[in-house]
Amino acid sequence: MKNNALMFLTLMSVWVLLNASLDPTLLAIGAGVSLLISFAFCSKCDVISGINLSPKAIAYSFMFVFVFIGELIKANISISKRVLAPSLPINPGIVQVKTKLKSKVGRMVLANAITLTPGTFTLDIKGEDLFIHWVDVKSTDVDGATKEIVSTFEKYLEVMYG
Amino acid sequence: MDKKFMVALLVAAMAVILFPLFQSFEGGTQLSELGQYYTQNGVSDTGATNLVASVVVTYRGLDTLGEVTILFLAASIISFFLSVSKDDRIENRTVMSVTEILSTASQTLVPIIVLVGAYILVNGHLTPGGGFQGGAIIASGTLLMFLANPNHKLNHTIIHVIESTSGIAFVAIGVIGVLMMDGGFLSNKLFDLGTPGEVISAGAMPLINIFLGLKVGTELSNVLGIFVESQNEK
Amino acid sequence: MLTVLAAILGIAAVVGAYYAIHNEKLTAAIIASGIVGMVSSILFLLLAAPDVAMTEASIGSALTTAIFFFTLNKIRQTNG
Amino acid sequence: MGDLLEIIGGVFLVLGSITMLLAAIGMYRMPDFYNRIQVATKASTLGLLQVALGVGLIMPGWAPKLVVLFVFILFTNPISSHLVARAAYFTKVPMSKDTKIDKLKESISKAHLKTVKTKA
Repeated sequence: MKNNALMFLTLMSVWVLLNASLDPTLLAIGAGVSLLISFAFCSKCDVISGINLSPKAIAYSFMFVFVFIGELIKANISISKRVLAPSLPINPGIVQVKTKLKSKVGRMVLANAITLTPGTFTLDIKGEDLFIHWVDVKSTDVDGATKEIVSTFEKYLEVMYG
Repeated sequence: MDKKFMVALLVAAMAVILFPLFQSFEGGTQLSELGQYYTQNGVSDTGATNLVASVVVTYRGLDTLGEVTILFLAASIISFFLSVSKDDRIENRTVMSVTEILSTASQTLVPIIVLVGAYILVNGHLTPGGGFQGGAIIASGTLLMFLANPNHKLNHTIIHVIESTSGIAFVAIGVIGVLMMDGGFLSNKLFDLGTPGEVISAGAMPLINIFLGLKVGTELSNVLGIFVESQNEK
Repeated sequence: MLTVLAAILGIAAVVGAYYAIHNEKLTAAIIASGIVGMVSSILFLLLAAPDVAMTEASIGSALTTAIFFFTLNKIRQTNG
Repeated sequence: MGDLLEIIGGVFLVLGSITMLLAAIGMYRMPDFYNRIQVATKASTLGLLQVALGVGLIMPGWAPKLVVLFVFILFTNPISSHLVARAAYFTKVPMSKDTKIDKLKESISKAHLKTVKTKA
């Protein structure tokens, strides 16, 4: 039930943003459609329930967004340096890292964040093991790679999704 | 005769035939008579700001009915040839496991894609879009559902009910237009035309768009479902 | 400018179609035909037909590609 | 005010295009598929976001729709690239000779193939 309610709220906000108006008729139609979809397509969904809605978690979400955007820009600067350097300094490899996150959403966000940040790319995920293609391998063992890649985001995501 | 030479000869002949046409082409400097009528009277006739939708749904509504019929026929033929009876299904199938990321993300993405489809349906008479477009987007949401879970069971009963109901409703609106109003088939003077640009306007057009979209969406989803299920045949 | 862009996209569509017909690998051919759908959807958008572009994008490049892949898989199953 | 917004929006559009150009150069220069998709994903995501931001500044009326687009791009782009790369790995697309280590190969097993009940 909580899942359906959260899904309804998400869909409703998407609807309002898409229409860009607060016309009561549109809102009523949107509410009907969102209600229908949230019950028809969300019978088993446990995605949104993983989100922690405490004030601390919300504050951490904002911090995460800023950290993430910073990392995204850094990623592009480093990758453009690599691409434009005549010698093409790459040192690729696939490493294994471990995450402490238990919820599925948390792991998904972590995998996406890793994909979009400097030189790392989530190739496969199996439970708590992530296999990451790294353009510039700095450490080949699990702990070292985990420290390099995962820990930047994990401390925020742990609070957000538990 | 060399085959390539024949092809080249054919292409050259086509070029010679088409060149005068190409040379005399002047681009669309002036609208045709019909186009002029639509652009001048479209909004006041139908109350819809999206002219394309008003042509598709109202002026040439009968053609749209034909298109929907063709789609229905295609879906029926596919389900006739490809549907797998319960006895023919294999017990167990070995498949590549779907990554956790996709199955998690699809739970939020599928509802949002379907919502966008609904948005395009509802606003079909105001902004670019309409029944076919919204239906196709809803069906692509179904496709994502199948990609995330290849063994998802589509509820065929509900889909058939929605499909038949919306099809009947679509034809019913058309027939009511003929019987009660002077507008002819699929007349949208069934309801008040309202102010162009508002959600509830353009007479019966939003309703027709929604039924059309539901029909197209469920039909395409059904086709996809049959294709996926036919993978499990012995 | 628009003409140049439209010409480039049209050439891309033709090349994609040629590739789709003449490729030995069926999977590559299917992907190429999906690319044709995508390119022509952008072309429709440039020619001021967003309605058609929307339909083409979802049907031409998503649904038909997927259905082709399902069919290919089925053919491979039945042929062993 | 409107002029200023338009100029900033234009700057973002140009930045986005440059990012995309870098993605294209990277696609050309990188040695194997996995490195290419790395460059393509990051640069195309940031490039698209910059272009969307630029459009939002030039056309403030479109801003709400662009917010949806933002979130959608951030969600779907990495996921689709992940899927493509994963499919490539399991269909054995070759890696460049420089690749130092492949931990996934060691752990790859029958766990990736699962048997599912298909009979209703």
